[in-house]
Amino acid sequence: MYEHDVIVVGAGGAGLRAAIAADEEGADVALVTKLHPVRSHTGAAEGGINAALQEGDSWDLHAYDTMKGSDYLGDAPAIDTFAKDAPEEVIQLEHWGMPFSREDDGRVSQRPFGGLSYPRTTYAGAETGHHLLHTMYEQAVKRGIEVYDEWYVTQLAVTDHDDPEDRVCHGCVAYDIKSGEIQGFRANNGVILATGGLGQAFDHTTNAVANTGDGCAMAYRAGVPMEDMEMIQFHPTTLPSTGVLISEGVRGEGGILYNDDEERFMFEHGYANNEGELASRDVVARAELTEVNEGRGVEDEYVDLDMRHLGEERILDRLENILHLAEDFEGVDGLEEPMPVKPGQHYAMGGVETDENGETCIDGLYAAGETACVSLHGANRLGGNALPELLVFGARAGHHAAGKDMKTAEIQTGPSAKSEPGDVEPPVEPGAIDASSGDVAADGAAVEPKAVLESTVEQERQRVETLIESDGINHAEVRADVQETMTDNVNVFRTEEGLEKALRDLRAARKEYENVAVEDPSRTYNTDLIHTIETRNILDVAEAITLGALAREEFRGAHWRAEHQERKDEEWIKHTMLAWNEGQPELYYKPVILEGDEETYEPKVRSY
Amino acid sequence: MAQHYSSFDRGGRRWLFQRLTAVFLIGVLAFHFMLLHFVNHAADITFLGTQARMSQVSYFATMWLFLVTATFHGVNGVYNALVNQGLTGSQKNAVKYMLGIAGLLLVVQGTRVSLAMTTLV
Amino acid sequence: MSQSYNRGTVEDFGRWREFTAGMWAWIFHKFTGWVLVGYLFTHIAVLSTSVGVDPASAQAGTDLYTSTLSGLESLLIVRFLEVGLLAVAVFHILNGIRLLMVDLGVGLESQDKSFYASLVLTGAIVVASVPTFLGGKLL
Amino acid sequence: MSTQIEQQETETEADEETEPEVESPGDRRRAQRDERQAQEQAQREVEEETLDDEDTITLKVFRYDPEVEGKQEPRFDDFRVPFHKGMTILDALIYARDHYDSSLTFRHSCRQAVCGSDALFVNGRQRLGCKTQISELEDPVRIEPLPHQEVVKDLVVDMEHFYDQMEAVEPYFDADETPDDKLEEQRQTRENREKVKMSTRCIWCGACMSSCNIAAGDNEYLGPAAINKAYRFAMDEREGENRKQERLRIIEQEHGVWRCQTQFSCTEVCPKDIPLTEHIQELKREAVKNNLKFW
Ligand SMILES: Cc1cc2nc3c(=O)[nH]c(=O)nc-3n(C[C@H](O)[C@H](O)[C@H](O)COP(=O)(O)OP(=O)(O)OC[C@H]3O[C@@H](n4cnc5c(N)ncnc54)[C@H](O)[C@@H]3O)c2cc1C
Ligand code: HEM
Ligand code: SF4
Ligand code: F3S
Ligand code: FES
Repeated sequence: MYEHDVIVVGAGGAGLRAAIAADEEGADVALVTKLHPVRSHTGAAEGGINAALQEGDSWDLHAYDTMKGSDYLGDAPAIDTFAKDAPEEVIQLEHWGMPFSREDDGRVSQRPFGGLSYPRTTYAGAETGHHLLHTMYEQAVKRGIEVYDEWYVTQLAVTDHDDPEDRVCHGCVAYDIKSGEIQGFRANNGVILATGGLGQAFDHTTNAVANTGDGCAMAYRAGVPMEDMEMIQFHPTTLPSTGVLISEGVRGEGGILYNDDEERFMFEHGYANNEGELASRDVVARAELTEVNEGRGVEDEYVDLDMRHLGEERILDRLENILHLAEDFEGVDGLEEPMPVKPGQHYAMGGVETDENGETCIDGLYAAGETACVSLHGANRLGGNALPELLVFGARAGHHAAGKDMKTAEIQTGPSAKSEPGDVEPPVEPGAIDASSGDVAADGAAVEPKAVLESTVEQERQRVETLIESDGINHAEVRADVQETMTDNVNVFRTEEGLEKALRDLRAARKEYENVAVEDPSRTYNTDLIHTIETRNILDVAEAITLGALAREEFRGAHWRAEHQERKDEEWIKHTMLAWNEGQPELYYKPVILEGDEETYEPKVRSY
Repeated sequence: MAQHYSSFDRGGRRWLFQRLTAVFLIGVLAFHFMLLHFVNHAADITFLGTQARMSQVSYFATMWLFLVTATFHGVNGVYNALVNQGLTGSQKNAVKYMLGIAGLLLVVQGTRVSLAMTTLV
Repeated sequence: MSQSYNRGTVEDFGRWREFTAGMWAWIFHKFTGWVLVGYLFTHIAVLSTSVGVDPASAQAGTDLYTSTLSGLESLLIVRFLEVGLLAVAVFHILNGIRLLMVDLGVGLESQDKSFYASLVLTGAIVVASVPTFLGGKLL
Repeated sequence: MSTQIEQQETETEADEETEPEVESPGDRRRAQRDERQAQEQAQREVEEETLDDEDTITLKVFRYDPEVEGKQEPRFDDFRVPFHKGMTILDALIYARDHYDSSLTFRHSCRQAVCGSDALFVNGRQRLGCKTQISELEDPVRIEPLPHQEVVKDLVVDMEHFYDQMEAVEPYFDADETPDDKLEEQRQTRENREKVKMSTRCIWCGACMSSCNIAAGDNEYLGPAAINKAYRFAMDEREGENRKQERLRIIEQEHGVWRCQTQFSCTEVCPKDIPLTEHIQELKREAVKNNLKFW
């Protein structure tokens, strides 16, 4: 067993920031991560980091934009904290040596970004995330922070109390991928989940193969509610075969979308008569899919993004990296032919419910980054707001876990904060197939830290043993089934029928999963085993997304429902919350907080 | 980590000398080849001819410098090559001294030879 | 510290295919360098015959130095070896110049082309000087 | 086709014949699975027959597992994978793993050349699996783990040594002094950012290190990636002169820049097009200049 004050699970931007913060407070902190830190998906972010740095700009403008972008599903205390802390965090990064793009006077450059009322996006070329990730990893090295890399965290060690809010998290259990060793990690002060996105619930995503929603699923099963899981952002221009992102810059520069009939459908089919290709992400994504659904897609799958008319010179000058992406990942020469694009899953606005200090309702359990939902992004994330979120809330969680005195959070967490019972009627039973099958993290009578940890380790040893020893089907089939139904039914377009179908398919997949086994008998670098465990997490997360989507009967932000075409402010300015409830998921609602300390936000029509 | 790089041997100077000697050698070696194979055919070399050339101060000096730089360049080159092959510890030291002595002997013998060729002294 | 895992023939096989211009240049430069040092030592050894030559025999052209040199030059094999030496020296010089440029950071993008150029030029110079080397009287 | 899967299938079938009576849930599952596998096998055969050579690609993949019998001796397995336009080496490996042999092991994550997990030795050269189009390669495509590193299993190599070398150059920004005001940035000229720009692109894939003959022969050689990392900081004007001196001290150790013999293979294989040799050479000159001061 390993023991540290603070254990940070995941070493992307959020995890690294949290670890550095905890280290600054003098805590003994360790990062446990299934990928070496620099392999985390934060490295893929291209666009930039928002923060109000300049004279004419201010944190409240940033907060206002964020709230408007969230379509009034963000919580004011989270948004205000975020906008206030972001500038210092970004300058902190600069002090750590991040190679930001610069102005002539040597100051950090800022550029305009979608949905922002001021050009406040700092960036480092078109590889902002890469630099952010590496800069922070370097600082972690400088501080000598311990990293357990290629250790896969399989389960949280949480005490067994009936009410999740009475539970305490004492650590986690991890599997050393290289040697197959299973070990308990005892955290004296707290565990911070920073496991990133859940894009692998869909078969077409800009997310990495490692983004399997492990943190969400583990916290969910340990009793922390999932918040606003239905809020998934889809990006309209991703390459069909890999999901690699083609930045909005192409359309910004004048790139045109065509369907198979070579029609400029954004105009010709009236999706956005004013803005055309430059309409907001969700509008374009829906337009593309409509074209494909109506049989006008190229190869029945995608549409074409053409930039040839911009001329070689302009393309080389401003969009050179796009040429490389299209060439390397799709085998297409953007100077010679149009690039195929289709919408892809991009970002999860929802996740593990936390407050402004990153705390969940379970004592000693924190979450930060894309895994978490402080409710900053609400129903729609603005481009450039995720990276500062990693910094702001990563740092806060790290400080808090390490024992720093912080202002008491205004956001209430936990099922007891529920104000309204939920009403969703899934066509099939959701949740665990067999609630007593050890799915619940808190089981056995253990409350004493050591005992909790030991019993969880034992449980995980058993699980791994069973998976390796038994015969069964390969998880890849189950995963493919889940991804397929999610993309077919819980994508950009959501109909009641489709969502119900998805739930039935997910149920079937869960049953299938009962039969999975790991074919590779080796304890050495057994990725088959890791992926099999991940698939289980994908299932839980996918189901939560679908349940939330079925419950929310309105059209808000990224969430579109065929039967409910308008935003319903009277009824739906509330978060959908899902509690695992020992394997029998329970839906409830939590009100959105629109009154901040200094400002109250009035819902307005979201138009750009 | 950093500790196993705490060697005092900083190759910087030897590296630079290797380049500087190379620059010098380009000229001299080419000149040498031209003079003794093309201008004077190698088969026609006689002691007297050699003596005549070697008795000009500038030619003598050039040839002697040629000897010294070539020896340094060659011996240092061999040493680097061996070290790059992963020679370490006492073996490395042994090679270092052996090459050093060989180089020294070569220069000494070369100097004796050149003195024998000249009428300058 | 980790030792390379020995993949036997698999490894060797792959390695050769992977050799690039820069690596060949390195190998050749090494080889020619070694030949040149070797020659330097032999050369001084041969020239040592000049020590203790007495003026009289020198006048007559019968001294050890002159006769050794012309004796060596009369062997065809030595003539061929000399051509080889020339090739080696020319390549070492040309590639040496290339390396010096690289050290100065000049023209790094065309390092492979300059390597091929060194090879071609070496070939040309050697071919051009064959008559001079093999010609001349063999006695 | 990988011979290994077929073997395993026949083995499990044999198992069942010996105990046909008792129908436990496990048996039922196994039966279902076998049925499904049989179907799939049949389907795969049909698929493969209809695939003519133009549409498939053969992968020859290095296999090794210290624990599993039959894999302890390194060997090559063949996989025939349907080809489609835009397919990368990584796509093909994933296909082979998900359809033929789930024990096929390789690192990968981002699929877009930023995480640096999948540097492989493909047809005799270091390449990133996700960034290499199959259409550019000769068939069959031969895939091996990176040379010069210990193989953990199949295509996975031990990266520890590489990480050690990276960390040996103190790879972190450490300015002599930073502004006191938490909201005031350090200034950096555009030229200076341009200067370090390429060097900051490294994704720690290890391809360069694996391709370098010198690094292969000398385990202590810092290697191109680490030296490039040192360059990134030594050339960053924000750090200040003191720190730069310390950085030069590190890279001009015996196993530092002097080891580089300008073989250029690092520069050639770097998937991020970092001019590694150029950076190493510049540091050599920088170090010499620095030493000259003390003469
Ligand atoms: C292509 C792309 C472009 C983007 N562009 C922008 C942009 O321009 N601006 C912006 O603000 N945002 C952008 N985003 C969003 C933003 O990059 C992400 O939301 C953010 O990087 C997530 O960071 P993270 O630290 O939460 O997770 P990640 O960086 O994904 O890190 C997750 C970490 O958790 C570890 N982990 C996961 N599961 C386990 C487990 N079970 N056990 C142990 N460790 C585990 C992983 O190893 C990894 O280290 C973009 C996203 C994508 C995909
Ligand atoms: C005529 C011009 C010459 C030039 C321009 C030249 C250039 C160079 C250079 C630049 C190197 C360094 C290679 C490196 O460290 O990366 C080198 C190495 C070497 N040179 Fe020369 N050189 C010349 C003549 C000679 C001569 C006359 C000799 C023989 C005495 C010689 C013997 C060597 C040897 C042995 C090496 C080391 C090779 C190795 O790395 O194994 N060189 N040369
Ligand atoms: S320098 Fe290039 S090849 Fe080397 S590790 Fe970095 S990205 Fe990979
Ligand atoms: S391959 Fe090696 S020798 Fe130098 S130029 Fe690159 S580090
Ligand atoms: S999968 Fe990330 S670099 Fe190839």
